[in-house]
Amino acid sequence: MREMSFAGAIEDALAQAMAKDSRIVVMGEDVHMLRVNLFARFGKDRVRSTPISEAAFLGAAVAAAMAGLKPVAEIMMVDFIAVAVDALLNHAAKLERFSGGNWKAPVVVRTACGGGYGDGGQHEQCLWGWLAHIPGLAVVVPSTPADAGALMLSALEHDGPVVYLEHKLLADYWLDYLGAGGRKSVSFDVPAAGAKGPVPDQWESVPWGKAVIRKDGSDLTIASLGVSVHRASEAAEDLAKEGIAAEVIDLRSVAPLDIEAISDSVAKTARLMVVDEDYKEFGLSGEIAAQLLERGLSFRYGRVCTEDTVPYARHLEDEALPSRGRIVQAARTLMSQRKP
Amino acid sequence: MREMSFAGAIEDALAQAMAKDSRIVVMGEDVHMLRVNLFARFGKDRVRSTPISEAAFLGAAVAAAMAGLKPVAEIMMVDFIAVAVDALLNHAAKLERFSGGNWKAPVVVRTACGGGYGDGGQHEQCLWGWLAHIPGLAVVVPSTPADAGALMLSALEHDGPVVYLEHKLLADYWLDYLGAGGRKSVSFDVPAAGAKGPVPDQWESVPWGKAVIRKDGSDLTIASLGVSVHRASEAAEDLAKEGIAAEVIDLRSVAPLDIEAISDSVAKTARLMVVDEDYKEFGLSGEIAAQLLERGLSFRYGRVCTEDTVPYARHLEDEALPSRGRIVQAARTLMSQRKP
Amino acid sequence: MEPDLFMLYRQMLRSRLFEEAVMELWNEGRISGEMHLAIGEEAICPGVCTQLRDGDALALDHRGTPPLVMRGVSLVLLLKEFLGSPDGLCRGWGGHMHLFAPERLTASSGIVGAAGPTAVGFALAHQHLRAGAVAVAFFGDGAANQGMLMEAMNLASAWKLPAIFVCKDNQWAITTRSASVTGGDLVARAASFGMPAVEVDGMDAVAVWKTAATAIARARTGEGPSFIKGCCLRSEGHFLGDPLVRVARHPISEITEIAPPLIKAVGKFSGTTLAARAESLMKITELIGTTVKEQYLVKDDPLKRLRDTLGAQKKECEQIEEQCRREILQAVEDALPGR
Amino acid sequence: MEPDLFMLYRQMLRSRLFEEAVMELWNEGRISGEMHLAIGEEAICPGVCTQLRDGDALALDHRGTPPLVMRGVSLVLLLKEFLGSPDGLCRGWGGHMHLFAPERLTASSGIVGAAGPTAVGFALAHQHLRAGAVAVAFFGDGAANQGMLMEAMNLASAWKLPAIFVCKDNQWAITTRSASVTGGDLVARAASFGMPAVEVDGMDAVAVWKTAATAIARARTGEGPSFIKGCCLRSEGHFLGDPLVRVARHPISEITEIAPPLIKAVGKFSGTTLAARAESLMKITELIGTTVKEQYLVKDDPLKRLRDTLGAQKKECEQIEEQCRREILQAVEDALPGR
Ligand SMILES: Cc1ncc(C[n+]2csc(CCOP(=O)(O)OP(=O)(O)O)c2C)c(N)n1
Ligand SMILES: Cc1ncc(C[n+]2csc(CCOP(=O)(O)OP(=O)(O)O)c2C)c(N)n1
Ligand SMILES: [Mg+2]
Ligand SMILES: [Mg+2]
Repeated sequence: MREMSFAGAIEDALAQAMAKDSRIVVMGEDVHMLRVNLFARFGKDRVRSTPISEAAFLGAAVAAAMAGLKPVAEIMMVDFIAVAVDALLNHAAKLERFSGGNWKAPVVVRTACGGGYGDGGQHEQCLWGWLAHIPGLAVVVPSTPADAGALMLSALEHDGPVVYLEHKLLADYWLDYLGAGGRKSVSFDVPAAGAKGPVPDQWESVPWGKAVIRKDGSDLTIASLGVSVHRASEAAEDLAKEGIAAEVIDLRSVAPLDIEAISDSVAKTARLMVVDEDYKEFGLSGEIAAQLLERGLSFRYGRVCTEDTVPYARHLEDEALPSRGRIVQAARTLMSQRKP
Repeated sequence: MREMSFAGAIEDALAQAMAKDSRIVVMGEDVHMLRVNLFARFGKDRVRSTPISEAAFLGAAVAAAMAGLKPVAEIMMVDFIAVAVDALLNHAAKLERFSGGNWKAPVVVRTACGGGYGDGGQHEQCLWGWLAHIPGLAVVVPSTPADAGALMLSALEHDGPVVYLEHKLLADYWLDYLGAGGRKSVSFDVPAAGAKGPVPDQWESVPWGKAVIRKDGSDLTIASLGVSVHRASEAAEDLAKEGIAAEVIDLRSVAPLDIEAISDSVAKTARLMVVDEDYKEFGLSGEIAAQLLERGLSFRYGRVCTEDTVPYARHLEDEALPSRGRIVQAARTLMSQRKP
Repeated sequence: MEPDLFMLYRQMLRSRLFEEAVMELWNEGRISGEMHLAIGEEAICPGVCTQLRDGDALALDHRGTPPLVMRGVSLVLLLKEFLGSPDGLCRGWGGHMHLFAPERLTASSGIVGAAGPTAVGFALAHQHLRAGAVAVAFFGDGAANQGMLMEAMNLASAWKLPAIFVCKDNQWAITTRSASVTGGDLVARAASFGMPAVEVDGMDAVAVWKTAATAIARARTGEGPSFIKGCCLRSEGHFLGDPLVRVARHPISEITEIAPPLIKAVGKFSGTTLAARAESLMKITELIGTTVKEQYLVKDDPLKRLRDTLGAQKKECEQIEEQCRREILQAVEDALPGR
Repeated sequence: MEPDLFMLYRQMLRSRLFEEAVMELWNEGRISGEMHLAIGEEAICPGVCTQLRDGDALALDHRGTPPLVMRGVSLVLLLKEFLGSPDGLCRGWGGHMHLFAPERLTASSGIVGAAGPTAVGFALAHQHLRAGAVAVAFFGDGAANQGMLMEAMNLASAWKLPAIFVCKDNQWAITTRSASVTGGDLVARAASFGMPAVEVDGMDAVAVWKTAATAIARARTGEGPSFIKGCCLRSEGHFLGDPLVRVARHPISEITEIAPPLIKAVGKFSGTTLAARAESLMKITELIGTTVKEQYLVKDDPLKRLRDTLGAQKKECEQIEEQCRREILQAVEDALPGR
């Protein structure tokens, strides 16, 4: 066991994989600096800086995967994927079907997401539910250093396209880049357990599409992912003081979705809250509700999500994103409702 | 009352609006032919054919709306919006928030959607749930000629961005274009009530975000939109013969979503089926489930959606899209479950 | 270097006859969706495709049939795919707009412009895994205005990738004359990304072959991408059943359908000025006129041109013609026994 | 035509002093997010912006402050927006990357390349509603590789729109030297879309003003779009706190942070060849070196240049300087009373 930062774990796992498999190529804007250690070790052919042409290089990454490479294509922030999403929606995600199962595109799209540092609505989106709507696309979101490394390996082992989302509030170099570097006058609400933690000496992948329970509880299930897992865990501590035992599930993967894990928990608690930093409507929180209903479960339901464009002002942003306070509040409401 | 085709109704309503308001400008690929009658009447400055540059002309339409025009930007098929969706996700939909409420982009994005004629997975998507995930974007989907015309006016009157989806199976010129023209040897399963019907002599907008009940029933609520409304109505006839009274709701608008109408019906039936030609997961069908649960309703739930990439072969396609048969089947299952 | 003219002729003819067979099946209602043929552009594809080797890759658009035919993909698998059969090339899931042949590293897309990034990705994989292999993108004049294609040309140039961008310029994008929506010149545009860009006579298979040879050699030796544009014809319109072609071929019946609402629209009280309305009508008439001209007056045909070049060698040509005819007939029979 | 040099100097100075004040507030931790300053590119903005009139429109990127300052938007509203105040220009919702001034038809975007389509849309609206008005897009050399921007140039050219595309070429896109990812030359690229495209000395406000005058006149008279590119400096790095600038300014402390993992990575057993690793390190060193050069050796400053031109008129200059200083101080005091 070693101790690593979230970003350090990704780099370490990726380096381990790159050393083993020369087909892994990292490409994206500024990767010679963003991944400077990989650049130094593996050279400019395998860590390739691109022009600001997301549509071209993401589309190229998909085709390169079809032709034998294992590209890790970096979209600097997931918000920018909007100029390139055709490569996923109409190409990578459909290839296996279109080819009658004869061809696949094992491309990993690595991208930073999430808010909490005051960049505003065009740089702080999550969009994992939006991407998961596309059949054929896998979407993973780690919340700890150990998962960050392991899920990177899982993504690289997967035989189809995967979007790997890295929350900026957990990745120290992003926060340094995005305004904390060069001045001591700001700080952000970084979850300690997410930013740094124990990791194995040798990286191994985690099972595909499996959630983990971060905290046991019998009164209420909280399903979450990314930074929100930590907000939920903190809220669960507050709730424990009120005598409410919340079970916190870290989904880790949006698609495939581990509905089994949620279902098992909700069968016990009969109360579900989804905490989702992506937009509330037409996304992950609704899908979980639908799948549980399809399984015939009866339960009380609530959700704490991002409801609208993320505002720039830090105080407005804090209100907009799922927070410990909002979760506690919503949990109380849910507990006040009779079990169905 | 006049009788009109679905496409004729859109054209007629749009022409009425264009005659009244010279700020309405239609732009898109091939609009000089696709909208040849409008082109002839209003001329090349107001019906503008574009290069195959969706990102540029959709982005331009958003800005033109900000600067006083009322653009109707046509994305030939909604599938192609993937190359241009940044203009909606990061610009049109966020403008009102970003500007602190000082500026809006009243742009109408008109686009063809849907399958049932064998074009395959890159041309037959619906994506309305995907688009509705974006806060600040309105999404409407008419299912009859009367609504097609009226919703076009509603969209033009709305003060923010609206995506107006026109199902190809209802629009005769699309089917002619896409393979029925020039040969008598193919036919498609076109819902009669959607392709042609009575329309008012003078067009008026319909209330924003309001569903309508197409058929009353007390056993089961079917919420649907677009072509699926007709499939659901046909299925309801079959079900009536089995003694099952289904209520069919035509949502007409995905965002805003008329949850009130669905909720009222489900409060009565305690059984909900969503029939949605868009992809099943992380979309409309889940959102409806979540919102009803948030209102504290208990109900049985099922859904008939498109679950994966739409296949090319007609027989596979028929299995993939929501059909009368699939709806009847799912309704029987739902009826077999005890009310909660 | 000189191409083998008989080989070129054979490939062009196979492609033509195959697509004519497809047309028949389409007319019989056996093929669904938008069926785009490449009849009229046969000089361009073989000029490039006959020089490809194992390991080379192809990125195709919605007119992807001929390159697959020329690369030796089974005609029966292709036909069965068009027919939506579970035994088709893509098991009936792709159809004629989404043809995939992994063993030929050949991918199609119905998204205009996608051939650009796809070829770049193939070329990138070549750089790592298959030194000396090339990737070709085939696309149209309309696609040249698609952002991702322009980005792809820049990326290929910046990374010196073994890619060849081939623009089949039929001057049309569906019903739009590309010149009316394109600023500047496409060859200059491609050249501005820092790659050799040439215009070639797209009706002359030999000229295309020679130009392609230079570009392919350049790519194989690691010198980077090239751009080739050739003008060609679109004899069967944008897709089968193209309304403009229908009007051109059956003016009376088709015009009686189109004209009444059009005349009504032009005659409406409010609208633009009379002059502007007249201009609109002129524009429509002009498009129909251009189509008529292409249908009946432009007698040019890349196949006939090469046949004329081969003029004296009648026997060899007839033998090829007979072989190709038999091959296609057999393929149709195999795909649709007893039709 | 000749510009009013004092007016140019005043606008450049206002912009510079305003951004310096912003830098202070940022250092105090009062401004969040990625703060991009335009210090070093002040010759370009006023050369264009001082010629705009009511009704003209602006599409800005992530360095949007100076054009807003020069177009007369309230400095207090701007500052309050940067501070996230509910009384800011956008009520604290937009922030410095999303500045919107509807009465000036000015919109910003943090999406690189979006200024292209936005300017085209403004120009289209002008064509219908405000004959004679123009729309200007400001963007960088990195943005020039974004598809939607290239598409926008084509669209403006095809539709002869009154748009002016102004590329502020600081040779950087964050930590990437644009030349290393750009094929060909940006002026030729723009020209290939069929519009006049010129390179101007982007450090010379007078030269920019004259070039812009031609482009603006052309647009106002309905002759279509133009492209202008000027090279400039990026004195404060990509954004405040730019790691490259930090290394350049505080080599010892910063390098002790970066070097250990880097050395460890370079020394790892498996990886690329030694030569390639050395090349990687060279590249990083080169980027730092370029930054050091720009920080300490290139003494060029567009503001100083114009001040030198005005050399003799010391009194007028000092008066302007005093007025600008007071204006900015007052704005800060109004935005943040008693700070
Ligand atoms: C992104 C996108 N936009 C629009 C379309 C609709 N479309 C299909 S083919 C076509 C015209 C293509 O023109 P060109 O590239 O010149 O090829 P051609 O058909 O002339 O061979 C258009 C607009 C599409 N398939 N994809
Ligand atoms: C579509 C998109 N891709 C990437 C980014 C991240 N990004 C922000 S600024 C920038 C560099 C822009 O370079 P340039 O256009 O030259 O402007 P400069 O910063 O040099 O003024 C990048 C890559 C973004 N904001 N949007
Ligand atoms: Mg063409
Ligand atoms: Mg730059």
